Amino acid sequence: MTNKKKKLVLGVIGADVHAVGNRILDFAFSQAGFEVDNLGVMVSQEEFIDAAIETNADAIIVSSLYGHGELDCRGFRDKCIESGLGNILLYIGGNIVVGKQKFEDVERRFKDMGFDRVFPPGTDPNVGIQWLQADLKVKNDSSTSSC
Amino acid sequence: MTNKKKKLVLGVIGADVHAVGNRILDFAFSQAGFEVDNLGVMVSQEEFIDAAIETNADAIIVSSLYGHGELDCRGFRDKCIESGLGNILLYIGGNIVVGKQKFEDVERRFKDMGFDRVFPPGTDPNVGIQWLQADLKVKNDSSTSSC
Amino acid sequence: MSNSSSRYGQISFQKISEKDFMSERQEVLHEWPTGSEVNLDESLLYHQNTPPNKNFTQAMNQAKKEGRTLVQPRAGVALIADHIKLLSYLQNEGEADLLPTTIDSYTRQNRYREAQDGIEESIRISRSMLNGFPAVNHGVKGCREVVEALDKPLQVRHGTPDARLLAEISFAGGFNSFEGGGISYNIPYAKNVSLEKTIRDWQYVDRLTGFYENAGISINREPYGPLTGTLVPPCVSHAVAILESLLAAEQGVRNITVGYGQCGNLVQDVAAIKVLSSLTEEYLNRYRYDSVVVTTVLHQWMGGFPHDEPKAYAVIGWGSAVAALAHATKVIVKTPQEAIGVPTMEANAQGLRCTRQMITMLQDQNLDDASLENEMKIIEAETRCLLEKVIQMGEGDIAVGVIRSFQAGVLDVPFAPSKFNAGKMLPARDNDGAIRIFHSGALPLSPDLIEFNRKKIEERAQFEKREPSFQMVIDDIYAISKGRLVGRPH
Amino acid sequence: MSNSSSRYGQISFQKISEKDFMSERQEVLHEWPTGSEVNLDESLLYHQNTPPNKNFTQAMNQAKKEGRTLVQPRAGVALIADHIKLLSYLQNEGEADLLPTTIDSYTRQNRYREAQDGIEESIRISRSMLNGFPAVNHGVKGCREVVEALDKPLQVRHGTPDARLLAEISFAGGFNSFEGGGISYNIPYAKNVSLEKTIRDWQYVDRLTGFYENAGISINREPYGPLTGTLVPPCVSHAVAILESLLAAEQGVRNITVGYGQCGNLVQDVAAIKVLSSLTEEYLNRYRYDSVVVTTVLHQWMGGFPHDEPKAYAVIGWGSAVAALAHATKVIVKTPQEAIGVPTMEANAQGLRCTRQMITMLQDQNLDDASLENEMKIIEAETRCLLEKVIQMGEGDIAVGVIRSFQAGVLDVPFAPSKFNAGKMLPARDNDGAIRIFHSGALPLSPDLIEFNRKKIEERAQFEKREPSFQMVIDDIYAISKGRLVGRPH
Ligand code: B12
Ligand code: B12
Repeated sequence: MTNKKKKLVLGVIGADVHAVGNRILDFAFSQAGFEVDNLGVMVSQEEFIDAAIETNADAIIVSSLYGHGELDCRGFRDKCIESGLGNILLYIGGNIVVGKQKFEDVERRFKDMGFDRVFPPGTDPNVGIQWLQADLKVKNDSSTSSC
Repeated sequence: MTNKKKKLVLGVIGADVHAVGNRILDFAFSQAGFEVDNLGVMVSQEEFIDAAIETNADAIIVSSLYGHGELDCRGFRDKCIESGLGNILLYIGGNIVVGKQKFEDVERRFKDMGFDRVFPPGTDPNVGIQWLQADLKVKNDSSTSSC
Repeated sequence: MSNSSSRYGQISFQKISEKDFMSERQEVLHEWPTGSEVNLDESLLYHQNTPPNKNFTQAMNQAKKEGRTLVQPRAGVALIADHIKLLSYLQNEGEADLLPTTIDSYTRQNRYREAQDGIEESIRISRSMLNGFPAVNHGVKGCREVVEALDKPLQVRHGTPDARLLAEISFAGGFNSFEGGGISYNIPYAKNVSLEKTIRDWQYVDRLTGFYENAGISINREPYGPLTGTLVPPCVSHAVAILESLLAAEQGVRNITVGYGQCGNLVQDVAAIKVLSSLTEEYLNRYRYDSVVVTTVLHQWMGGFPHDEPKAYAVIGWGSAVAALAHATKVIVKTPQEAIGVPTMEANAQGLRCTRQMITMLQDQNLDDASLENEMKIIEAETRCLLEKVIQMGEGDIAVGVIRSFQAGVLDVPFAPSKFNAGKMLPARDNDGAIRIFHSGALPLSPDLIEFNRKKIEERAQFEKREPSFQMVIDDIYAISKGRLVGRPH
Repeated sequence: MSNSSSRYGQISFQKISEKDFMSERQEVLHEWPTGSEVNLDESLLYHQNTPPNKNFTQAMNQAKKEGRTLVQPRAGVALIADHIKLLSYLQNEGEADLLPTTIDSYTRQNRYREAQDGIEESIRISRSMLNGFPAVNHGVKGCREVVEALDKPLQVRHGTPDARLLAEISFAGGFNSFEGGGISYNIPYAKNVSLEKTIRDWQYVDRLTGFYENAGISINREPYGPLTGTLVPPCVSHAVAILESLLAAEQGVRNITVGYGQCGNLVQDVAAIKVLSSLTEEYLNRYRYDSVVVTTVLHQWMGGFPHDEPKAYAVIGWGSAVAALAHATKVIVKTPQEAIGVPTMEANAQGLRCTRQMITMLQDQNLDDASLENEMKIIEAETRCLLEKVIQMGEGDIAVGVIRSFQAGVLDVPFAPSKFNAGKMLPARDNDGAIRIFHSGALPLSPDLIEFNRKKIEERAQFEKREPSFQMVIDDIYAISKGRLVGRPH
C-alpha cells in the first residue's frame, strides 16, 4: 500500500475563478507522483468533500485567490468531520485573505479553522509538495497504527 | 530708501558645485526685484561675508546641495558677528544635510547655528522670495527704529 | 434563475424590442429588494443634472482628441463610508483622472445574500471582508452617495456574467460607465454559465445603455479586454472586443472603449492598441453603426506580479510607458501590492502616481518603429481570420456566430475557467517576448499565419535548446513575477 | 599644488614618459600620509590574485558579448565598516552586478584634512557626515578591507579634478575600475581649475592605468558621460567622451566604458547610445588604438528628480527601459530618494531591484524605430562637427585642441560651474522632448544642423504659443521633477 500513489483532491474554493495557478498545481502535483482529482475553480465545500469521499483521498488541497477565502472556509473542518473524513489532511494556499496582512495572524486564523498547513501568497508548488510528502508519510503511519 | 532695491548675496557654500539651482535662484530673485550679487558655486564663509560687507547687503542666501552643509555652515553666524554684520538675515536651502532626515530636526540644528530661515529640499524659489519680502520689511523697519 | 431557458435558445443579434425589454425589466428589478429603488424617469433627470466634470464619455472623448492618456485605478471595499474615503484618496492623493467602483465577487455571482453577510461581517470586525463594493446591496441611494461625494467620472468595474440588476442600480445610482460584456465577463469569470445566457443578459445591459443614450444620457461601455490576463494573443482579445462592440452597438450603445491587456513586448503592445482602435471602427462602420465613438484602454500587466514592491513598480512603469507610447485613451493601473492582495489605498495611490509620472513624461513621444507596421499587419490579419469565421458561422447572425465559434474552438481563450471554452489553443512567447500561438487548436488562422507563429516559437526553442512544451508555457506564466518576460529554462 | 605650472603649460597629447611618470609619482604619493602605503609591485601581485568574479573588465566584456545590461548603484559612506555593510546589502538585497565606491566631496577637492574631520565627526555622532567614502584617508589597507568583503567587481566613482593620489590608492587598494576624465571631472565638478591642469592630471591617472594594463592587470576606465546632467545635448557629451577616450588610449588604457546620461526621449536616447559606441570605436581606430575594447553605460536621469517616491520609480523605470532597449553594457541606477538626499541602503536597493526587473523584462527586445536612423545621423553629424573642429584647433595635438576649444566655446557644457567653460550654448527640448540646441553659441555645427535644431525648437514654440526664451529652459529643468518631460507653460 505504500507503493500506491497518494490521492489529492484539488480545487479553488468559493466563487473564485482564478484558473491559472490551479492548472499549474495540477501539473506539478501530478508530475510529483500524486494522483490528482482536480475540481477546477468555483468549488464548494460540499464538492470538495464529496470528491474526497468518492476517491478516498489522502488530502484536500484548497486554493483561494480572490480574497474571500476566510468567508468561504468557515466550518470546512466541521463538515469534513460530519462527513466522516475526520482529520483528513487539509491544505490551503493562494491569496487567502483580503489585502496585505501579517502572515502569522492569517496562518493562526486558518489553523484555528482546522487547516493543517497554510501557505502565503505565491508559494512555490514544490514547497507544497515537500510538505505533502512529509505529512502523508506521517499521517499514513499513524493512521495504520491507530485503526 | 524703501524704494531702493534690497541687496542679496547669493551662493553655494563649501566644496559644492551644484550650479543649476543657483542659476535659477539668481534669475528668480532678480526678477522679483532684488539686487543679486551671485557668487556662484564653491563659496567659502569668508567670501560670503566679504561680499556682504562690500555690497552692504540685506541678506545672505546660502545654498547647499551636496550634503556637507552642516559641516560647511558651522560658525557662520559667529563670523558674521565678528565681521560686524551682526544679525544680517541668513537663509539656507537645498539638500542641506546628508540623506533623508526629519526636517524639523534639521531646521532646529540650523536655527541653533544662527540661520533665520531654513528651507527643505526642492523649495520653490517663490517661497524664499515671499519670506524675504516679509523679513526684509520687518528687519528694515526695526533696524531704522533701533539705529 | 428567473429567466426561461427558451429565451436563451432563441438568441439573436437583433435589438431587443422595447416591449420585451420592459417586461424583462420587471423580472430583473425583483431579484433583490433594492431593485425597487430604480425609477427610469427620475434616473434620467438625475443624470441630466450631473455636472460635466463627472461625465465619463466627455472625459474620454476629450482625451482622445488631445491624444492624452487618462489614468484610472481599480478599487472597492464593502462599506459606503470606507469606499468614499478610498475613492477620495485616489482622486486627491492618487491624482486619478477617472474613478472606479470595483464590485465584490459575491455580487458578481448574484449571491446578494452572501454579499449581505460580508457587509455585516465587515461592520462587525471593522475590516472589509469583501473584495469589492457590493453595489446591488447598497442600492441606488448608496451608489448616489458615492457618486456625489466625488469630483471625477465614475465607472463600475466587475466581472459579472449576469449584470442586469447591477447595471440597473448602477445607472440609476449615477454611474455613467460600465465595464463588461457577454463574452469577456463570462469566459474568464465563470465556469458553468452558457454563452447564450451571458450574451443575452449583456444585450439587456446594452439595451438599457441604449435607452439612456436615446434619452440623451451618454453612458460609456467598455468590453473587458484582457480576458484571463494570461498569455492571451492580441487577435483573440481583439476579436472578442470587436464582437462585443458590435453586439453593444446593435442595442444602441454609442460610446465604446475597447480594451487590451499589456503583453509585455513594446512593439506588439503598441501595434495591438493601434489595430484595436482602427479595426473596431472598421467593423462598426461595416455594420453601419457610424455614430459610435471608439476609444481605447490599455490594462497594465494583468498576469502574476512580482512580490517585491520595487520590482512591481517596474512592471507598472512599463505598462504606463506602453500606454503612453501607444496613445491609449486611458490606462488601468496596478499597484505595488498586486501580488499580495487587495491594495491599501496608499499603495493604490502609489501605483497611480508612478503611472502619472510615466504617462506625462512620455506623452509627447511616439513610437515609429519599423517592425511596428509588420506587427500591426500580423495582428490585423489574425483578428480578421477569427472575425470572418465567426460571421460566417453565424449565417447572418453574429450572436449565433459567437456561440458556435466558442463551441468549435474558433474563439478560444487560454486558461479560461469556463467549460464553454475549448481550451485547445496554447500560447507562448517568441524570442523577443511577443505572445505567439504555439498550438493553434481550432483557431481559423490562415496557413501562412500558422506558419508565422510556428516559426517564431521555433526560433525561441532553438535559442533555448529545448522543444516547445507545456513547461515553456509555465515558464512564461511565472516569468514576469520572476523578473523576466520570456521564461527561459532554469 | 605640488605641480609646477610650467608642466601644465607644456600640455601635450603624448604619452608621459616612464621617467617623468615615476618622478611625478613620488610627489603624488607624498600628498597625504597614506600615499606611503602604495607599492606598485606588491599591488600588481595583489591584483593577480583577485578572483575572476571581481574582474571589472571581464564582467563588462562578457555582458557586451551577450548583449546584456549590467546594473550598478552609486554608494559611499564615511566609515569602512558601514561602507562594507552598505555594499554587501546592495550586492545581496539589491542584486547589483557591479559595485561602486562613491567618494566624498572633500576628497574630491583633495581636502583630506576636512575629510578626516568628517570621519571623526561621523564616528562621534554615529551618522555619516560625509557624502561618500574618503578612500585616500582610509588608505590602501582600508580599501582592501572593502574589496575583500565583497564578491562583485568594484569601481571608484567620484568627480575629482585631481585624482592622482586617489587613483594610486584605489588601484593599490584593489579597485579595478575608475570613473572620470580630465574634462568630465573638471567642467561639471570644479570652478577654478584649469583644463591644462586636469587634463594633465588625468593623463597621469591613465598612465597609471596603462602601467597596470602593461603588466597584465586590466583596469577599466570610464569617462564620466552625463557632465552636468542637465539638458546636455548628446553631441556635446559624446564629443567629450570620445576625446577622453583618445587621451586615455594614448596613455595605455585598454578598456574604456563611454557614458551617456539619459535625456528622456526614447528615440534620442537609444540613438545616442548606439552612436556613442560606434563613433568611439571609429575614432580610436582612426588613431590606431585598435586593441581598446569599448563598452557603454547609460546613466538614469541625472537631472532634478520628483520628490514623491512612486514618481521617482517611474523615472528610474524609464531610464532602465532605455538602457535595456539600447543594450547599453551597464546602467547606473538612481534611487527613489534621489530628490531628498544620499539614500538609505534600503532605498538604494529598491532602485536596483526596480531597474533589474525592467532590464530583464526588456532584455530580449529591440527598438527598430524608423526615426531612430534619422536621429542617429543627426547625433553622429553633430558630434563629428565638434570633434573635427577640436582636432583642427589642436594643430596636431588633441590635448591642446581640447583646451583651445573650451576657450573658444567650441566645446561648451550647459550649466557648468567651471569658469573655463564658455556657457554660451543654451539647450532646450523640442516638441517630442528630445534635447536640441536653442542658442548654439560658438558650437561649430554646420549651417544645416543649426537650422535643424532651430526648426525643432521653433516647432515647439509655436505649439506652446510662446517665444523660445530662458523661461523655456527653466521650465525644462523643472519638468521631470514636476512629472513631465517637456516644460510646457503654466
Ligand atoms: C490573473 C488574475 C486574474 C484573472 C484570472 C483569470 C482566470 N480566470 O484565471 C482575472 C482578471 C479574471 C481576475 C479576476 C479577479 N481577481 Co484576480 N488576479 C490575477 C493575478 C494578477 C494573477 C493570478 C495568476 O494567475 N497568477 C499566476 C499563478 C501561477 O499564480 P497563483 O494564482 O498565485 O497560484 C500559485 C500560488 O498561489 C500557489 N498556490 C495556490 N494555491 C495553493 C495551495 C497550496 C496548498 C500551495 C502550496 C500553493 C498554492 O501555487 C500556484 C501555482 O504556482 C493576481 C495577482 C497576482 N498574483 O499577481 C490577481 C488577484 C489574485 N485577483 C484578485 C481579485 C480581487 C480579483 C477580482 C475580485 C477582481 C478585482 N477586484 O480586480 C476578480 C475575481 C473574480 C473571481 N470571482 O474570482 C486579488 C485578490 C485579492 C486578495 N486576495 O486580497 C489579486 C491578488 C490581485 C490584487 N492584488 O488585488 N484576476
Ligand atoms: C544634477 C545633480 C548633480 C550634477 C551637478 C551639475 C552641476 N555642476 O550643477 C552632478 C552630476 C555634477 C552632481 C554631482 C554631485 N552630486 Co548631485 N545632484 C544633482 C541632482 C540630480 C539635481 C540637482 C539639480 O540641478 N536640481 C535642479 C535645481 C533646479 O534644483 P535644486 O538644485 O534643488 O535647487 C533648487 C532648490 O533646492 C531651491 N533652493 C536651493 N537653495 C536654496 C536656498 C533658499 C534660501 C531657497 C528658498 C531655496 C533654495 O531652489 C533651487 C532652484 O529651484 C540632485 C538630486 C535632485 N534634486 O534630484 C543631486 C544631489 C544634490 N547630488 C548629490 C551628491 C551627493 C552629489 C555628489 C557628491 C556625487 C554623488 N555622491 O553622487 C556630487 C557633488 C559634487 C560637489 N562637489 O558638489 C546629493 C546630495 C545628497 C545629500 N544632500 O544628502 C543629491 C541630493 C542626490 C542624492 N540623493 O544623493 N550632482
